[in-house]
Amino acid sequence: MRQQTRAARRSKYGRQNLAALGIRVVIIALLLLLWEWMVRSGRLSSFYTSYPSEILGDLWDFYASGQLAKHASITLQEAFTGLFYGSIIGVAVGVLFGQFRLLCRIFKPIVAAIYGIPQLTLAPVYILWFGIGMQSKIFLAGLMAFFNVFFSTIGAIEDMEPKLIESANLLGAGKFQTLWRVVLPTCTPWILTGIRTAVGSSLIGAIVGEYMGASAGFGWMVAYATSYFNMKRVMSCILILLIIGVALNFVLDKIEGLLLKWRPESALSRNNQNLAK
Amino acid sequence: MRQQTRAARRSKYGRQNLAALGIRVVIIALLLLLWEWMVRSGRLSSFYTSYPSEILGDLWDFYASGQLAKHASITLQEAFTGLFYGSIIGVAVGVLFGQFRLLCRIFKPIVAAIYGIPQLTLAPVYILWFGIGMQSKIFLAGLMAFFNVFFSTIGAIEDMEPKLIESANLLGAGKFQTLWRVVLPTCTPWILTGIRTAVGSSLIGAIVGEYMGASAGFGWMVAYATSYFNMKRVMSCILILLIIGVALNFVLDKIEGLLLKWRPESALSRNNQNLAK
Amino acid sequence: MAYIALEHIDKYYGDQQVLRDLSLSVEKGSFVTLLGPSGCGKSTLLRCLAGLEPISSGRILLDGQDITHTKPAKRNVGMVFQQYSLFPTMNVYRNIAFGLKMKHVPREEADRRIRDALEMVNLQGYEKKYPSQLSGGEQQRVALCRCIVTKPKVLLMDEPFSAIDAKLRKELQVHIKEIHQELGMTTIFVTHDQDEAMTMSDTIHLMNQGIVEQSSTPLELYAHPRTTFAAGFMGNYNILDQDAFAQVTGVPCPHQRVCIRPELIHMSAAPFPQEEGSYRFQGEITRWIPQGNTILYHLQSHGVDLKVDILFDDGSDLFQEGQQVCLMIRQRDLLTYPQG
Amino acid sequence: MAYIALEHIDKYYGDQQVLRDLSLSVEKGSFVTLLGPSGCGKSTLLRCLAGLEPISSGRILLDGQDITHTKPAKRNVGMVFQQYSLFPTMNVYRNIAFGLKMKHVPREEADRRIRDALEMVNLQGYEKKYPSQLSGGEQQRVALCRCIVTKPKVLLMDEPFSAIDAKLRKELQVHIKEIHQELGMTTIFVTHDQDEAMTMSDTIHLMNQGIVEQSSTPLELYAHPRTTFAAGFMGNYNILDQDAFAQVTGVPCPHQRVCIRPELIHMSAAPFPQEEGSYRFQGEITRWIPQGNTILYHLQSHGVDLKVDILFDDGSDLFQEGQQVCLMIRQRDLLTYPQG
Repeated sequence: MRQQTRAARRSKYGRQNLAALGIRVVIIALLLLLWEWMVRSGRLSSFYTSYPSEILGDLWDFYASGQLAKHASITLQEAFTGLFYGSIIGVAVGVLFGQFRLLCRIFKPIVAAIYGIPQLTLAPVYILWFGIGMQSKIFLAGLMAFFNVFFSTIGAIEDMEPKLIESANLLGAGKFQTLWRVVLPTCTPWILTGIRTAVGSSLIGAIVGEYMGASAGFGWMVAYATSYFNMKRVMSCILILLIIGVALNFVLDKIEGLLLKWRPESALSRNNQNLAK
Repeated sequence: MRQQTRAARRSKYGRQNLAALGIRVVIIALLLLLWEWMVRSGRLSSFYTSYPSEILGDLWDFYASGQLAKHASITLQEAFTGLFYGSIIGVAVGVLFGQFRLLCRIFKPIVAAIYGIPQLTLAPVYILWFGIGMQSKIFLAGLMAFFNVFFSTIGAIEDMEPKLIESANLLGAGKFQTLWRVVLPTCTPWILTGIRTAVGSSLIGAIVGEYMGASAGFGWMVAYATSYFNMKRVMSCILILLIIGVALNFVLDKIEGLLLKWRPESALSRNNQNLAK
Repeated sequence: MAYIALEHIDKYYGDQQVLRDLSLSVEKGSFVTLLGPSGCGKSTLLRCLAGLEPISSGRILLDGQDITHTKPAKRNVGMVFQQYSLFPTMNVYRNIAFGLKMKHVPREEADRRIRDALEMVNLQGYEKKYPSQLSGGEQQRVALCRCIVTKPKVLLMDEPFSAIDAKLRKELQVHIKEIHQELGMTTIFVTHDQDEAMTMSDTIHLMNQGIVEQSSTPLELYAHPRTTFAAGFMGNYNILDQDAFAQVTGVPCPHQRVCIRPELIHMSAAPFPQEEGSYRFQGEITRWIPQGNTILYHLQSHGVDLKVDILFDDGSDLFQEGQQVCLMIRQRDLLTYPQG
Repeated sequence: MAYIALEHIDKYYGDQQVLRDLSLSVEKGSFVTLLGPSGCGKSTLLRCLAGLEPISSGRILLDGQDITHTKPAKRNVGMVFQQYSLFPTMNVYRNIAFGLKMKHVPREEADRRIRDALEMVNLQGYEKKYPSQLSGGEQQRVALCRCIVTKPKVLLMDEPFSAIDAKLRKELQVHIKEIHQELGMTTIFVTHDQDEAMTMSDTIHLMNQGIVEQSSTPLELYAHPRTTFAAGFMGNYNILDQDAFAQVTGVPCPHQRVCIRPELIHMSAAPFPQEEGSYRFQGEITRWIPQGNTILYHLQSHGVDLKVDILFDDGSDLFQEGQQVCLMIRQRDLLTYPQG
């Protein structure tokens, strides 16, 4: 009965959410119209902000010239390569530290201290070390991803219900079987949350790296357009980043849904993701 | 009895932690010595990494010349001004959204979408808008702080135990009194966690802003030193950032301890902080 | 006139009706329990009375005033929740003082009342502690103090002991009952535990699926449940249908369904003397379960399972598994129902 | 020879000794309960037996083998925890199959055992559900299945019902007991609830502060507690010191302390006949509390508080508050202790 009640509430919220969505769309549309009108009527200078129709036009040019695909693919490749290695190493080191407590007690504070240096501030150093090619950006993106995934993994392992591990032991599972069949699957949601955060971090890492020194990519394009006061191009880039962000989030939601079928519907997890991002 | 047991365990961990600390110090010292030796014996080029004794010497020059104080004060001023305004606005908007559910349902997704654009990628735009002075860095730092604090605040309000609010209402508290005396104090730990994260974010915001265009500050100093391949100065800056990070964390721990006397000792909160950072 | 009157309350969550045309009245100063299985609507009813949930239709009267649309803050009603309702940021003193501050009770008066209340629940000296430093039982006692210091017109308790272990729960039951007798505060208590309801209440309202099945004193409800739901919920009743009854007693049964409490089946090694209006039969003990001061015997008689309770006194009259015993039921002890 | 033997177990946490030179033996196939207040060391003992905690000194034998230093995975011991011990990422089937897979039981054999076990706990058709979709009671039944399918030498249960509400707990108690009788699996059950211990056990080991106070059958423990701690913990015993006993009965008492169970104080409106070896006296009823099938009366007699339990049968023999009643105690029902 309580569950039915909850279902009823959900459907009520569902309707309210739909209404909220409608209002949201209307508000955004009005703001865009206001922006367009302010610039066209001369109340706002297009130099600083450009305006919607001009941005749309530029977006088409950007796309049609093939520049969009080129820069986007470079930045995404940097970010995802970094994400890939950073996540794997992050999980591996996290699991290693989780299994060997002494290792963890000695080295975790060192890792935390290194993480205490804002990684992005080291971007110039990495460019010096790895050159202005993709390597330096991949390194930076990977490093940012590593920290996110590492701390999620070790945190999840440390917070794990000890009874689960004890149960597995009593049922005859050895150390490795317990890790593989019980610990890792149970920690998956938190690891995924870490990876989700890492997606954003590695993207930022790649773009900031491109600001510091590059000859292509989104970051380079923004910096380049800014230096020529080409505001419509800057806005196009921002719009594309926004779309990429929304799309990635959508994909991650789907992946999470597939991997975590066993999970109860939990408002908390959703909130955590928001906070973590 | 159980508590005494816990106390006993704690003292045991205390001893082990001390041992771990010792090992950690030894390991770090050995690594530093190895570094120094590798460079001095020519196995590692000082061009890319400098070496410990050279860095210490530069640190002294940096300090003695008054440059350290000058650049540090500029960067910290930018970061903290941004942090200050960003946090206040973040809490205020968070509380407003928490109190008016409709407002929240309409605008929270918009805020989340804007947050979906990596803010740092907008640094060039802000410099275009606000100039290469401190204003643009304060804006960027403030914006980064705002998002952290806003999401923590709204998350804490949404996750709050409804029974607390109902209890306050039944005891005769009106909407404002409930907010001021119950909701805000109860949410303080999460808001503080947000602010803690925001300290780091705003520092990154200020420094990355300085990379993009500035004539002073730590970020400028790193970029400048890098462009002249002055590796010992870059390393000095990194070392100082590390020290600032550790010091800020220490201060924040103390503040939290003072404000949250009512809180149970909770391993979880500590983990969250680590994750969030 | 009733102190609290709930009149024709309907309550829906979405399409789900949780209270169905429910009417109920409570006398001033009495200790009333809403008892029922989970999902029966008892907590919802309490929340409606407190104003925490709006009702879909009906009327609520408290002390002669219509409070149907009054805000919770103005109802002057105290509530103790299941758990976690203390303000975690305030120490015990400030938790209890909260309601008094909201009602602008002068400082000295407040101090006095808080001292008295803490003494009443044996928590003197706890003023400076924070909720996180208290056990579950202590927290609930503080929550009780926080309510009673504001002298509400009615004290509502929503399964306040459900998170507390059995031993302590019994102590708190006695404690709450004593405080009720001392203060004479009208109290409505929600529980799903019939023993708890029996122990504490002046009146029990037994609820099921959004309606009140029976309202009566604990003994009356226990001895004379008016429906088979009540019989099944209240005790360990033996519920026999027509056929089973005829099989056991060898006498045809004029009723659809017959209930008898396990302590009203008399059991002996020797045959019972003939007696007007009684059924005598035999059975075999299949299991016996010691339950503190009573022993519960499971028996089989002519293929029907029966339960019999015997007070465990000096241990001389214990029966063993497999033993054949003589049984006797008095007709006047039978509860009969047309159907169930 | 005992199936399980714990010999001179000491266990320290830091400087804190939680088990003190404790020895205990368990017969094969029996249902044994470790009963005691929280902090008495009963759960620690269970965890030591499972190998989840090392012991500081002593020896543990299982089925003739010394397992003191054997790893948990090799002990062939099953354990049901308080709660939250199911693997959340696995559905019911895979949870139960886990132990079988670890022991390389062939697929078909495993399927059969899982089916049988689920049938035993009435959870047929639950194979595909995840733990988060189950109620607390269902989760515990699955946890039980997960243990019994691996056919452990001993089944350990650490307060498995403490998170489950009263009504369901009683059903599960009966259920577990039936499963025990069916499988004959040696079982050690930990609880702080003396009613639960009484209902379920063949033998109860009553623990206090790291030692075993008394080991005996439930009825023996209830009827003849060997210490006042046992008397106080097991029932509602009236515990009277020398002076109080003399005040009540008018006869000097040869013992330091006397205990009597509330159901062994006989109460009547009319005076009892003279009887060899009995004490007769009067008292006034101060309160009565219905407790399901019994009624607990609080009385005062010559300034001493007493508790008396009467089986509540047909409701004809109820006494009222303030009523003067006659009381009788038989000397043979008294338990006497040199000191406290």
